[in-house]
Amino acid sequence: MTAAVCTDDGRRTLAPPQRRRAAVLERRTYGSYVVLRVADPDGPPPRPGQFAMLAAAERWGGGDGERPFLPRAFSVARVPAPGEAEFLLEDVGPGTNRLCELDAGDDVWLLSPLGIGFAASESDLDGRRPLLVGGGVGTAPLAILQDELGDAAGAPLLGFRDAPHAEGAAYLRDARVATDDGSVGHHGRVTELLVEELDRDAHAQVYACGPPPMLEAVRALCAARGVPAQLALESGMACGFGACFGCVVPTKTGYVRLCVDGPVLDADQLETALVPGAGH
Amino acid sequence: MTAAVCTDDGRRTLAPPQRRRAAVLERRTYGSYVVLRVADPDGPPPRPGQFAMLAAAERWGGGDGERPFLPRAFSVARVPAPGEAEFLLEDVGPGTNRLCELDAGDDVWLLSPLGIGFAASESDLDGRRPLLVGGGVGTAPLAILQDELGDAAGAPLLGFRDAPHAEGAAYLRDARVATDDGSVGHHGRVTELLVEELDRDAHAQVYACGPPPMLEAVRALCAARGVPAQLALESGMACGFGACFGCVVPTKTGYVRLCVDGPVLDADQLETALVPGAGH
Amino acid sequence: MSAPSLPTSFCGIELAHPIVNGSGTFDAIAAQRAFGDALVEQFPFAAFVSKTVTVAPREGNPPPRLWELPAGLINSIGLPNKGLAGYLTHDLPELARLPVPLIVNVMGFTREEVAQLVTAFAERDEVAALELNVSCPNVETGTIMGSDPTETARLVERVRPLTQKPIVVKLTPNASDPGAVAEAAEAAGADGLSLINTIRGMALDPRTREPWLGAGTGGVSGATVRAVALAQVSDVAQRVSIPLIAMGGVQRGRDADDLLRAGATLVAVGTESFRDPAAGRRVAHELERLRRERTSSGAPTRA
Amino acid sequence: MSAPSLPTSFCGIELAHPIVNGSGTFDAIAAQRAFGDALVEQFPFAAFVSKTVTVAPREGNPPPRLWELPAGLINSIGLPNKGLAGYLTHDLPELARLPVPLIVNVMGFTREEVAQLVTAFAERDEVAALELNVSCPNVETGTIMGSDPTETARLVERVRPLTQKPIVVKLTPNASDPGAVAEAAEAAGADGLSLINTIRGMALDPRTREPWLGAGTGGVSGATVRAVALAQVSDVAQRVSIPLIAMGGVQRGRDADDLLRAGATLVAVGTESFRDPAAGRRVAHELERLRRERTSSGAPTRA
Ligand SMILES: Cc1cc2nc3c(=O)[nH]c(=O)nc-3n(C[C@H](O)[C@H](O)[C@H](O)COP(=O)(O)OP(=O)(O)OC[C@H]3O[C@@H](n4cnc5c(N)ncnc54)[C@H](O)[C@@H]3O)c2cc1C
Ligand SMILES: Cc1cc2nc3c(=O)[nH]c(=O)nc-3n(C[C@H](O)[C@H](O)[C@H](O)COP(=O)(O)OP(=O)(O)OC[C@H]3O[C@@H](n4cnc5c(N)ncnc54)[C@H](O)[C@@H]3O)c2cc1C
Ligand SMILES: Cc1cc2nc3c(=O)[nH]c(=O)nc-3n(C[C@H](O)[C@H](O)[C@H](O)COP(=O)(O)O)c2cc1C
Ligand SMILES: Cc1cc2nc3c(=O)[nH]c(=O)nc-3n(C[C@H](O)[C@H](O)[C@H](O)COP(=O)(O)O)c2cc1C
Ligand code: FES
Ligand code: FES
Repeated sequence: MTAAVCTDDGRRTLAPPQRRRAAVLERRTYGSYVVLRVADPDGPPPRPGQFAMLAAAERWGGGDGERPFLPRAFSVARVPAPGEAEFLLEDVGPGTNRLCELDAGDDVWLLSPLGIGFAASESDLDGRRPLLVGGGVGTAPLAILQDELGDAAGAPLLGFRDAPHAEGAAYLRDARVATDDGSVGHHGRVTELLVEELDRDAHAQVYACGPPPMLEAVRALCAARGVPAQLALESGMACGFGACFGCVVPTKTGYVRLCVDGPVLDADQLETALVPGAGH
Repeated sequence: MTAAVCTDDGRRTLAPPQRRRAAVLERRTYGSYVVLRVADPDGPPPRPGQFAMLAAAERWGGGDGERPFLPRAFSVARVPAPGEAEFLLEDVGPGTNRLCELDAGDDVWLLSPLGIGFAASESDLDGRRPLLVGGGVGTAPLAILQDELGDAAGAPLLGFRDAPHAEGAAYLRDARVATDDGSVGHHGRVTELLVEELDRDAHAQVYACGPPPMLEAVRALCAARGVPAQLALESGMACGFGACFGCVVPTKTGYVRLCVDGPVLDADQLETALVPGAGH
Repeated sequence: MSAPSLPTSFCGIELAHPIVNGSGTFDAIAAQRAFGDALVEQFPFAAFVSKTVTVAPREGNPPPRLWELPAGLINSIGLPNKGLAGYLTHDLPELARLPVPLIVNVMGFTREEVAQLVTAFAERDEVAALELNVSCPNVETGTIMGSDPTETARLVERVRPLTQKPIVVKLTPNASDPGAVAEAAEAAGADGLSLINTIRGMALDPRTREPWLGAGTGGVSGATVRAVALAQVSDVAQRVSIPLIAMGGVQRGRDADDLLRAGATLVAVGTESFRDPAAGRRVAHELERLRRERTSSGAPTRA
Repeated sequence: MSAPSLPTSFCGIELAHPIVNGSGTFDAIAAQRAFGDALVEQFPFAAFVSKTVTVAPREGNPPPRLWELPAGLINSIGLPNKGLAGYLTHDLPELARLPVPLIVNVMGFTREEVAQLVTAFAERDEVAALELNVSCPNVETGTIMGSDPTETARLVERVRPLTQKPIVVKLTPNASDPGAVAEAAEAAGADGLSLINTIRGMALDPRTREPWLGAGTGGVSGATVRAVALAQVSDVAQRVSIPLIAMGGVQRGRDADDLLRAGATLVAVGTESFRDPAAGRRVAHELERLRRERTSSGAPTRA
């Protein structure tokens, strides 16, 4: 492993400047989700919230409509051991479909770690208790964040559509679950669990990742209560390292490239977390 | 199986007018060659020399350079049982590479049988003894022809580059083999075996398939001796059923579409069998 | 499967559905040799567009004529055809037996040649409409007839009085402003437009490093041109009010639906037929299903 | 791996190899934020072409700005940049520290804007050459500056006297005859040409059926345009004698080699850098290997 250089207040580990080939070591499923564990001996250790651009090394493309062509962005979900990385995937289209087909022994192309992660040092927290809120596959970056925060992180609050998706909660420790259909845990939205927690103790720092409507609800809720929140957003990306200017999201100060200025943004940078062209 | 309709003097079984999905039943190798046995219950029985357009049903495309996009032409090599077909393949590029990767349980797209096959009825032969001459993967259509002719066909003469390719000879019965490097059988060209045979008994009808230089040698040789020859040619094809006008080869009477007016042509239709853009 | 039913009217011609073939990408006569009557019984298209006919017979370009691309194809076929007389004698009677209306595509190297072709088909009841392929250079002025609005207008004005049949002008995508050519064609009396034709492309032989295609360059078609086709169709549809036959990279019902949404009346399937002769019929079926789903889900079909 | 070595001279600029980046497809400043010094140590290109600079700052187009195609991409980025003053203050000093020559790409909405941009860079030693992006409409005449030979010539004539630096005109592929525009640019004093820029394309949102891209349409790039690029480069190379920077769908050394064979002096890698930031360096290495193999096998490198 190379010595990691970290910038942006320790929130960005620099990536080697080329994609590298990495072997899939293991494929597990958590209900609707696939976890790929990947060998990445040359990869510097990512910060929680950073992401990777992934492509299957073989037969990328050629699916229905001959896509995918470009790599796809995925949060680093966990570093299970030094020189390894895990990704939590949901099959929503040709790229994730191809990646979800991979198994131990297959190779992926990996450009990683990219972007700015969560600000979650003790000084960032400044005495506030960290509150992790995830929706669907947005669970992914909360796992590595939970690992880093250790006991300081209370029970993560996770929302899912239904029972098969709610199995993803097992990827984290001690999660409190809400489901849209009430099949598991709280019947309703994860933001209802968040309201409960903030009612109990509002001296918190929220870290959230999930679909745009959920992030927007979290943003509005935290803004109304003056609770600081960091949101890990998504947008369509071609490159992941600032080259294409394709991934911009509108902020109060204009467009920012989510891949180099995010994907984690302070909630108060945003008018809205409902960014165009993201999500499914 | 549908009742087969045959036209062009019994040399063309009509194909159903759409591609059909067919299961690969078995994958065998003969040295450098792969044989795919395919279930084709809806396919009418092909005539020897007819061909199919094949594409892998999954992940066609996506290889190096995102090809293949179009289906590829392959002689029906054998009908091992009613409702089945075999193809003999050599991996020479992205399309054959993908097809050679297929295994039992995978599916192919199949448009078949296409083109005009060999004229090999008793009246076609008119007392001449059939002489089968193949080069490399051109062995393929000679197998089904040998099956049809039965004992009437003497030992097929087959030429190969080297020993791994010469293993393809085992796909036919009783073949006499020549190799360029002398590692198996006669050291030299298959046309030398043909000269030997014709010297022995010139009252023959030659059926040949192979690379352009070999076919041209066969053509010139037979023309010089007045021996009738039918040549199964290759050219780059997009459609296989006369739609694109892409597969033309020059004949004495102008260009003909090899897919509907061939692939078997009478040698005396040609000035040369060295057609542009074919072969490797 | 039952025949697709999405009744459509184009220049007064009633069609069972909006899917036709692109000129030069399906030879119904050759296909009958390969498939027999089954082809006619389940004919893949709602109208048949024949390959370009020229006054004199043409052998076409020297092979190789095809080069495969990522998700596409370059062809340099070179308009082989039996010529006007040969077409009238040999092809027209056979094509007249197809169960769908016939659109004849013609090209001339001068305006007078086009006039001769249009005149010859004007009186033939077998022919429902004419399509003018204007992608060839005007031998008098040197410009490509179809890339210059003025040239296109003069051509359409010349031939418009010669027939009562609908005249469809097939635009070339190799123009600075296909919309301007479209407007000129409409003003000059064209009844419909079709687009896009192939985009000029080239490939080198990996071994010799010389141009692969016998003719040097060719035209690009297939999925690889789909986005370009959609942009041009959308632009042209906003600038004219005559109906459009849209084509370029259609592989699925959704691609056809996109072109219809962008303003086309008919959609042609070209290169995709090479991958499956029944592609036209499949696309029509997929389109029918899309329409049904959208109607039943109450989503708007057209803004 | 050692640095690729294929010394090349372009308009008097000496480069280590012929591979550069396409304007707007690599942001060396952002890449340094992501990769640190390692990027500069193994810089992927032999010269750096910066993203288009305009006189006034621009936010760019509303998102979404990207649509993936079979083997390609449509973008509608809309030339976001800090504007001339912002570029001179913030970007130029950082780009001047790169280990390779800098080519600045500029665009104006009038000839006078272009003149202002050219003048501003004329005296900056950090700048090796200027590239004029002429793909925008002339706000006075309405035509696209780069698709009309006369417009292009007038622009080049206006700005040619303003600097001694090489002026490279970046042609648009959306022209009836890019070769004619190329000839006009050469006659007006351009020192080099670059092509192709993106081809106009469009996609619909599968759910809403409205245009997906925030700006409605965008430009197609990537492997899907390779054959079109090769045809245009080959044509232009035969019609001018000034050197060319060729681009469009380059993914491998062989693609670059094809464009050089067709007559280009430099080759730019664009979209492929999105798949791998080191793509430029890989392509240069593959090209070096191809050349070596060809020399040792005695095959002709150039007819
Ligand atoms: C920073 C970041 C981190 C992420 N982390 C994760 C993660 O940990 N796990 C995970 O599963 N996902 C994650 N995602 C989302 C993931 O990148 C997408 O799900 C993936 O890119 C989808 O690709 P696809 O080919 O499967 O689907 P696509 O077909 O690309 O569809 C996904 C969406 O893209 C749009 N779309 C559809 N067609 C096109 C087209 N032709 N061109 C452009 N857009 C189109 C639509 O909105 C569609 O809903 C992350 C995204 C970002 C930006
Ligand atoms: C009637 C007929 C019967 C055949 N029977 C058999 C058979 O039984 N078994 C068998 O193995 N093969 C057979 N072939 C040959 C087989 O079709 C080809 O080997 C196959 O199409 C190669 O495809 P590929 O993608 O593997 O290679 P390709 O990359 O397509 O390369 C094959 C050749 O095509 C040319 N080429 C390279 N790139 C391109 C491109 N981009 N576009 C167009 N041409 C290109 C070159 O000449 C190259 O050498 C037959 C061909 C015909 C016409
Ligand atoms: C092999 C081939 C031959 C063609 N021949 C003609 C022709 O003769 N006349 C014509 O107007 N267009 C011709 N075209 C253009 C098609 O009709 C159509 O405009 C184009 O291929 C785009 O559609 P596609 O992408 O679905 O193929 C031809 C296209 C191909 C691929
Ligand atoms: C996302 C993106 C942004 C681009 N921005 C510019 C630009 O600012 N100025 C310019 O002259 N060309 C721009 N281009 C065009 C490229 O420089 C290049 O001409 C084109 O992409 C073709 O090359 P490719 O196929 O290798 O990408 C851009 C292309 C892309 C894909
Ligand atoms: S994904 Fe390319 S700039 Fe962000
Ligand atoms: S392969 Fe298309 S006409 Fe023969």
